Amino acid sequence: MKIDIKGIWGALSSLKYLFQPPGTLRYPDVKKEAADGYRGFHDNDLSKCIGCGMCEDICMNLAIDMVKPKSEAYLNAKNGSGLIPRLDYGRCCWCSLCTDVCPVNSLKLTKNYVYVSEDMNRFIYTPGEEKLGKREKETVK
Amino acid sequence: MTETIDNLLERIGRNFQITGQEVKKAGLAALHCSQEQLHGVLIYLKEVEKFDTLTMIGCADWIEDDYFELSYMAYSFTTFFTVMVKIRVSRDGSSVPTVEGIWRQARTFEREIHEMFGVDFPGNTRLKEFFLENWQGMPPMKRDFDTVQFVKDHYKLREEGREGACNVSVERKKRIDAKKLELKKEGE
Amino acid sequence: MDNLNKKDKAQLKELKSPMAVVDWAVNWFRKQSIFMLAYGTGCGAIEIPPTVTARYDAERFGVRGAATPRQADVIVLSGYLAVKTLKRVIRTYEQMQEPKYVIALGSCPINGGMYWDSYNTIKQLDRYLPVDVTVAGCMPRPEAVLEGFMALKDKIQRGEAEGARDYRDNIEKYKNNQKEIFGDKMLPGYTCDWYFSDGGSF
Amino acid sequence: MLFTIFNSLLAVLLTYSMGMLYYGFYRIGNARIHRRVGPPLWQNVIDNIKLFAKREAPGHGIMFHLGPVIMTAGTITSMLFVPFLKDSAWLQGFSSYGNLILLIYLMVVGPLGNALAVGVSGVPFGVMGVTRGLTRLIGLEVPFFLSVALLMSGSGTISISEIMMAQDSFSNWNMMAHPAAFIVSLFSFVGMMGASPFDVVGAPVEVYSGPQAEFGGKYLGFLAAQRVMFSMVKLILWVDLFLGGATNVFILMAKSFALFFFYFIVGAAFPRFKTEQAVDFMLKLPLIIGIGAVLVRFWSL
Repeated sequence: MKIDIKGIWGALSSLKYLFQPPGTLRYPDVKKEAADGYRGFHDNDLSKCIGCGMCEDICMNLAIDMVKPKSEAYLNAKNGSGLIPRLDYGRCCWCSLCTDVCPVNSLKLTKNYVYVSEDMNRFIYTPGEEKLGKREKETVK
Repeated sequence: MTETIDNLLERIGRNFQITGQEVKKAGLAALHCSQEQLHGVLIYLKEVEKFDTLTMIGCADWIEDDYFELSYMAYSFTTFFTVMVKIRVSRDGSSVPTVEGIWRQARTFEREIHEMFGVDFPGNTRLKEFFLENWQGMPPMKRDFDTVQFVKDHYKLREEGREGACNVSVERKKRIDAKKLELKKEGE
Repeated sequence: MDNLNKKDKAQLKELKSPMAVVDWAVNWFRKQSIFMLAYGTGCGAIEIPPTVTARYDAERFGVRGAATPRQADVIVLSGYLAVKTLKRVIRTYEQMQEPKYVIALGSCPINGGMYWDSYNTIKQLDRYLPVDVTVAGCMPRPEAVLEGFMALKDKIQRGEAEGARDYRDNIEKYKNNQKEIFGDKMLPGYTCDWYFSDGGSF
Repeated sequence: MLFTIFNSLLAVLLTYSMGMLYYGFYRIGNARIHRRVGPPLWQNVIDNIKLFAKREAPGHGIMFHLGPVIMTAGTITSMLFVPFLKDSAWLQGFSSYGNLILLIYLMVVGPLGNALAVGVSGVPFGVMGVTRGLTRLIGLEVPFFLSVALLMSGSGTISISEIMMAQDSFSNWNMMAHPAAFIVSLFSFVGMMGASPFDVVGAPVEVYSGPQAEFGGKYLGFLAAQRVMFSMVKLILWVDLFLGGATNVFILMAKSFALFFFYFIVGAAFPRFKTEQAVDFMLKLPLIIGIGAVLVRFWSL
């Protein structure tokens, strides 16, 4: 019978981690900035948006609708159609085609990516005009 | 003499009626034959040329020319060649005798094609439903299958909160007309 | 106990009757110990390992994996659900013990996501199962998943995480919705019969 | 009489709280080895209370209901025949009426109750776990019996109290006086505690939590409480038999924690054996040492 001394000793070497600080990111207390180019939720700079509807056309998931804003004050002078995009996060897959195609770079992806809701109907919002989940208590964290 | 894929194709062409052949890249050749020749070619590949395994059976729907193209991909572990044997079958009510007797794994590939394209494989011992449960109507991978219409009929998409979508060109035209009207009034 | 944070203490002070305190305490224990059954239905299966392993360590919040539905408190449905999967998920859900919760991850359970025109995935999960918490993303990062667990904890502490009761009360509605897609190949009776009767044999 | 009942309740309470504390440490320690932060120390208590607070639990008839009860009863009975302290009237239970051989029988009651309950539940994973558990038991019991036999013949008595009393100084502890018996018993100790090399019975990823597959809610709560209490009983038994016993609760905790730490190290560091590998292992090294020690013992008689 052969006893594998190295196998026993090597396994025991894992015990050294007992005395080392853990590598955990303590999330709610310590937050980590997302990497550059991370695709989080949308933001729309309404002072630039021209309402061309390119984002709606290119979205293959039909996640974007062009809708009338709640107030004309949201529109800028160059907005031809008087419409701004509305996102459905029950469809979006953050492929970033809408922001790539945007001719005036008004639609962008931010680094926020945490949104939780107890109601599945709360995942629709108009970037720039309102915040995601503003209709109820939850806010973008 | 080292074995090349051209030699292989030449030998096959000597024994069978091959309607077309092409070498796609090194070690990968495609040849077309009729449905009657299929079993002969495959048995020849397996028994004589030692093609040990069937890697897959593919099916493509050429709706414009009204046929399915079935590709049987055989692979050899001795020469590392892949040969695709392609046959054409009609799109409606087509049936191809099974090749389960040559390579047993063909059973599963045929089962999938039967489910997704509706091609019948007489002789297959396990030709029952596979991924889809309780599927009625047209097989879903046929190109004339309207998936959007199917989804509208069978599932409910969430409409709540998505009301009030406008057409951009209509709205733009409205605004231009309104602007024109305004300018006209000012002119008067 | 550092687990009993300021928010909990403030809530505890507001309670009047002894029964309310008992309820509050039971809910506190429920929220501090969550056994998770991670049902990796789609791409989201890959987000669960970083959530529970060294980097984000969900066990800090009392979230740990359960091997069988009998022992689980929450089922995490991560991603699209094919019709065939949904059948299994419903059976799994019905085998879990009350109180039980459902967390849905990503776009697909909300409105189909990128599979909105697929012939074989369901579009709205909450038509077939009572969903407690939904996390946005495609897929959500582990931080967002943890945030989902925290939202679930809040809901449990408020005493509103009663998806199981909702399922039991509206069983006709849920079963009809399920019948719409399963047709005559519904789940075997014994899992749902139990819901129509008064309870288990013990 | 009242004193005995009070003493028994105290023993249950002590083993429960000690067990929960130790296993809380076990979870944190394991988490640290995984480089995680880990749960709070009292997480096991919270889990247990939550399990009892679940509103429903599946039933499979009377035998399924009785299984956890039999297991808990077996645990508490064996606990009552183990004296916790020496030179003390406290925490003795009924140890003056029982002996080591009775205890060996009582310790098998738990797994048998488990097997009966899992059998009626009809879960294949559970039955698989029970089969593996009973197979493993064959491997574990042989070295354990050998070491206990060595100890009994060495001390000339089968009473646990008397074996404990005989170890009055450190050099008289049975781990010093009968090192072969101690080493052999450690192998089966680790196996009986269900530490990692021998934990294939309840491996969550292989047999879906093994015998416990169908137990949920209060049943699982009972089983969890039973498990930690039974572990404590084994720890205390080993302290009594080999580590010289304890004169008060603090020494008891110190000694049992030292043993528990050994169990933790083995469990955290080593990978899992398959069932037949575990039995093979048990019937090789520990058995050879044990038989050797027995031969030496009889030679010297």
